[in-house]
Amino acid sequence: MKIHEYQAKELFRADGVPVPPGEVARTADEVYNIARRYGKPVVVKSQVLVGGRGKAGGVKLAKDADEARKHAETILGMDIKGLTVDKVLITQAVKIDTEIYLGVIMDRASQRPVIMASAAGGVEIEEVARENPDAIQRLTVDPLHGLLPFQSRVLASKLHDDFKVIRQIATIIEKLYRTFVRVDASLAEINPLVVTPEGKVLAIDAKINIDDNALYRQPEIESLRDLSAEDPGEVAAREMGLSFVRLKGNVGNIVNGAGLAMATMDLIKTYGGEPANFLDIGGSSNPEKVITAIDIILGDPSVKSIFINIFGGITRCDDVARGLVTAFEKLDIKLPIVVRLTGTNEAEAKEILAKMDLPTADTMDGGVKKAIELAS
Amino acid sequence: MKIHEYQAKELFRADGVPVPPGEVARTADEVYNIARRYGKPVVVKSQVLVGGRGKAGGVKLAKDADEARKHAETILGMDIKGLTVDKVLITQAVKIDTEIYLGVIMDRASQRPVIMASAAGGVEIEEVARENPDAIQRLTVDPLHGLLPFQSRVLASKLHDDFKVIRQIATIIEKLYRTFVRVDASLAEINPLVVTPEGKVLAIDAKINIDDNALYRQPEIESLRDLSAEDPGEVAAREMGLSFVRLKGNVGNIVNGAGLAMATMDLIKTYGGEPANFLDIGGSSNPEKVITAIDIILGDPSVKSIFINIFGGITRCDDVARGLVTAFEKLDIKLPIVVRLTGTNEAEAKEILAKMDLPTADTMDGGVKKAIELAS
Amino acid sequence: MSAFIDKNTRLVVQGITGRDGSFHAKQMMEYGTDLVAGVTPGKGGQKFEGKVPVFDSVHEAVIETAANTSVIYVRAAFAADAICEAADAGVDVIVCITEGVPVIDMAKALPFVREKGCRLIGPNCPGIIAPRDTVKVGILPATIVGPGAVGVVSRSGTLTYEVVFQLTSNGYGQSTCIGIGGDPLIGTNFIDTLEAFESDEDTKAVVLIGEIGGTDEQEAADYIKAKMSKPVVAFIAGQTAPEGKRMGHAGAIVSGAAGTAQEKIEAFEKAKVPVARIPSEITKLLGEAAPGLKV
Amino acid sequence: MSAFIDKNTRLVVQGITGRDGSFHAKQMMEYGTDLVAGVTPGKGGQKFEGKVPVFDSVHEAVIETAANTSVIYVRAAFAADAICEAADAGVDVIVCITEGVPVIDMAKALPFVREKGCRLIGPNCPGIIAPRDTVKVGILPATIVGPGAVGVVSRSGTLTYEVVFQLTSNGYGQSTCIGIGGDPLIGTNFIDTLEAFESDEDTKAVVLIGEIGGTDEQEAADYIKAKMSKPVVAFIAGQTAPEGKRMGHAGAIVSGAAGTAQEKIEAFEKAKVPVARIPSEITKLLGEAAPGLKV
Repeated sequence: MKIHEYQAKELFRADGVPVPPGEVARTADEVYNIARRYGKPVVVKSQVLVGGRGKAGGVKLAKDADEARKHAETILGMDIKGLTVDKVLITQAVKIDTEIYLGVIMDRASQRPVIMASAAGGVEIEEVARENPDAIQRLTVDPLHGLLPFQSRVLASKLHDDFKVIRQIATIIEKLYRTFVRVDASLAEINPLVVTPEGKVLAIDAKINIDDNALYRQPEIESLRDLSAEDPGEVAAREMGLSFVRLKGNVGNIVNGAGLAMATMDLIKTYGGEPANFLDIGGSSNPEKVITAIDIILGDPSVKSIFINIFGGITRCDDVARGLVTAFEKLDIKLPIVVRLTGTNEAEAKEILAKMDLPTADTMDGGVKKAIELAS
Repeated sequence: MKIHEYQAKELFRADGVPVPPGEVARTADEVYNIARRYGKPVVVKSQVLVGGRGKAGGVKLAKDADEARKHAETILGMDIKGLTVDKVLITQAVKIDTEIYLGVIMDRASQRPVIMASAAGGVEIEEVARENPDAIQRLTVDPLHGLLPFQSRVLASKLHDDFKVIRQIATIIEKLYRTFVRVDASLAEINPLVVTPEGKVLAIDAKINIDDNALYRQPEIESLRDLSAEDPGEVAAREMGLSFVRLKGNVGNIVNGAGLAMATMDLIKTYGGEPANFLDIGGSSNPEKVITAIDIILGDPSVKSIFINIFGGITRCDDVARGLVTAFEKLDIKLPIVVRLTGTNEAEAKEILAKMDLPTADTMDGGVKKAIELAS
Repeated sequence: MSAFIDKNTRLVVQGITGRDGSFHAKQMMEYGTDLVAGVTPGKGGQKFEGKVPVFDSVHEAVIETAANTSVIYVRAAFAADAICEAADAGVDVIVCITEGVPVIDMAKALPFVREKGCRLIGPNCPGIIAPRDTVKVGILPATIVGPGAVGVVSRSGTLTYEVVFQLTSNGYGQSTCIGIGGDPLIGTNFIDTLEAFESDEDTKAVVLIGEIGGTDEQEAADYIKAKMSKPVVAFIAGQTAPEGKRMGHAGAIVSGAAGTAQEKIEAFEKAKVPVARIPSEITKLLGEAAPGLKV
Repeated sequence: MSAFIDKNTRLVVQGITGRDGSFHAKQMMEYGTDLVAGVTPGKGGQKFEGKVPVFDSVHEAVIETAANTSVIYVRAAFAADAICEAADAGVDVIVCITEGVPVIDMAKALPFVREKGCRLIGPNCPGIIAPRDTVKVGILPATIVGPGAVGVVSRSGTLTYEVVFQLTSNGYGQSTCIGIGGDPLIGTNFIDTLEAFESDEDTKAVVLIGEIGGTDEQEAADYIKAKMSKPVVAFIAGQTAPEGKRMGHAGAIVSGAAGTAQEKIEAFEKAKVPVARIPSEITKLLGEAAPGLKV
């Protein structure tokens, strides 16, 4: 789960990471009032759940409240990578001497949290990794020992020359790691962490992704979810326990299992079609899931056909068939739906579906080809 | 550092260990009022920092407030192993079906916390260990992993037959360990943990010893220290950074270093004397420490002579000598003091002391013999 | 012979009285697995299906029944603890089916398992099936497999079924099919499995089914090139997956330009491992890479 | 030769700019120790006594000076971290002088040190001195020692000085004198040290100075009986200590009937190790147990 910059900053602040004062606003008037109250230069920052906001023009420095209002008028309502900006963060501007990158990820290779740091902050870490990999320091943390004080200090000493600054950075590294563990993050990042000309160290941007698997024990973090910033189809899918990702094509598909769903998407593309989505109904046999899945896909007007690909292992094909029957009763389905059901209770399923006169297929290749044909 | 039962119960309660309601009182009237308010049978328990309170008659069951007052009158002011009872804990009496022992210690051999548990609770664990060692379950905890939930459950299942009770005990084991770590305990013990006839599990006694070395980071625990329950000499010594233990003899001694101080005590005994104390002035060269040390020993009227045994390594003998000179100026010293100073700056020290005309010795054997002679 | 499980497998099911646990326990028994015990705390003393003893702890189960393998169907919140319990109780192999285990829990449980010298498969995996020994530990459907010489290893569930079904339908039986799981932190990776297949005399060729996310396939490609004598055919799912979106599996995500299907396909091609573009191409490539394996 | 330190010891002093650290760094240099570096975070770039470079971290010190041994004089709150830092930086031997380290900190630091394969002496110890090599690491006063064939190991500080002084005065020089520390959790125990003495060819006999608390002496007695060929003479302090009172050292406490001097003396007597009743008896027993060692 992604959260907004202003929310990530609150989580960091709670653990003691120094963050410049800031407030969220949804209108240009609010922005003006906040900036006037601050009486200092401010930065107006779009709050959308994608990277590259700066490059897209979604982050602007304003020398006074009037300029802040002007920027807010441009930024609010702006489209950034398909997302509409409906709120901005106004933060007091900070003089910058140097910019540092600090991040913690859960590293798959070492199976441990890894702290990444670079004195070349302010740009995307992937870019640094590509162009100057030696500029990135990596510290693998043993989650049993936790981050030891000397490790933070030694890492910090590679990021700056002034020991007063190093001490501050070391403390911030400890707090960053504490937040990472406390909120069950999969990523916690400060980029840039800035050193002011006076030698103060401040986090002026913040990013935290949460491990979805841990949300059950993080109700406060879960409540930070900004449903308005998400695709309504993804929200509806999640509520029903489905996994859904919208794509740009016209061939919808409903599959049980993530690997098979990806392979089905890929196969649509291979046979010259364009997949409209990824949709995994999971391993259980709940007919309601099929109904929700169809409903979500029907919500996308560009979808022209749907391929249902079920390999019954735990999922029983007859349950899926029954879900289809109910879905056809409840929903106004005008699109062609191609069905391929194989595995557990396949015969029963075919019997149920026989009455419905749906196009069927025995193999996923056959089903994909038929769905593409029907979409064009 | 030792704390009282009622304080240990508060610490346990804060982590969620179920403890029956109780209040502390200093007078029989207070006891009466508390017991009346409870309106149930209560237990009146002396609060002194030694074990064996029950055997000494310091714990009594009262069926009503009048009886509670009667017991309080007996117990308050009572002497238990040299300590005067000045407060009691009144707790609601609990019906007991079975009694369990639960304790966590820092185990020297495994260098890890060890949880000890026994279905034979209610008696001293040393007694169980002696008579029926197999009745004690031991669980060594890896401090890096912490106590894992299954470990508590498996341990609990060896203490009772009813799974509803086992579940409660498992939770209490987890909480006991949490308290142990949270307060930097060297020992945390519930004895007995009782199971009521209704299957409720409750801690009806509690004991926690704190690691003295960790008190610097446990100000709240440090504030639980009951100075009135301690030997004033030990309090004064601790405030000055000395380590002092009062014994029953008449030959006082002041030594630098714990091992040498113990060996000096032992030597006094070997040569037919009785050591009056253990006193380690530590490794630093602060003359104030010598003054405090002499002052503390002079506070004990049974002391008849003092032996000062200093082996100068880090401690400089001339500093000790100067402390002695100042002590003789400030304090009214009428007792014979035998001095043995050897090691760093021995010559300078001897020069300083020459003017004072004190009995001296070259070896600890000689010094001890002279001090014993002067004490008789 | 097969990898990780065989005729000597004595299985304990953790969570045997739950919905999934009881269903699959029965399926495993019916297939031929030697199910010796079940564990559900508080249900000790019961009998599963009238004959398999249920215990309160894995420790008891191991002591009483000499179970050497465990399969876990408990809820995600308790799965990491269940893994540690099995490791502590002394089983050799642990298969964790449970999906949705928090990643930091696994980061702490994995060193515990390794300290105890256990083999963990999963979590979030369909488990293992060994058709030659008719033993299965997990949820892989017995109906789609057949005994043979192909080792199958995969990060997914139903895609594995699809591929195994096609293999069996086309005359390629399997020595062992292993789902290693779709999570970012798992106990057994592709290399561990390839090592097992390389040393298993009944395995003559391997089908490896990877997907987007991480670098496990790339490392497997290096390993195959350097160490494997047996032919391997690969397939990678998620070629059309967008960046930054979790595709069902917690581990199936392209981060920036890292972990793409393209990168993995190139790694295999560099290692001279044929890569099927679509699942139905796998049997064809297998026929070319390992002729004469068809039953 | 001597145990744990010798002519090849290249020492880094952690906390070299502090009061104790600077005093003893100078003493060690004067005695002959090869002091190659100091560490105080934030003081990197300074020179100690005009010649020894000071670094911000042990890592830098090890990289720049090839230090292989560290001695720690930092405050108790930072001592466990300093130990881990030295272990992580790759030194072979760490001597922690600091007193008052919380016991749970040591319970966590000890596995870290062991994972790194380091030898830790202490904490709360006077360190090591090797008179034959004129090397010392710690605070043992150089004035009282002399080169010879006796290995001395002790849980205390000044009592060791007293005993070593008597040994030297009576013609018994030492190969190595080691204070292992007075805390309940320490890196090196009596057995580790006895092993080192047994295999050190310059050590011909051992004086062991124990005290109340724990069972380290009892285990040492068993070890001596089972494994040692060289004569050992023991002394135990605290025969008159009362139960339940900490006698200065955090580890010197009799709990119930456990850890008494009597119990330890009996263990040694059972192992045929002569036990001196008073310190001045040690040289006499040594003369009987190992005749001909006097210089």
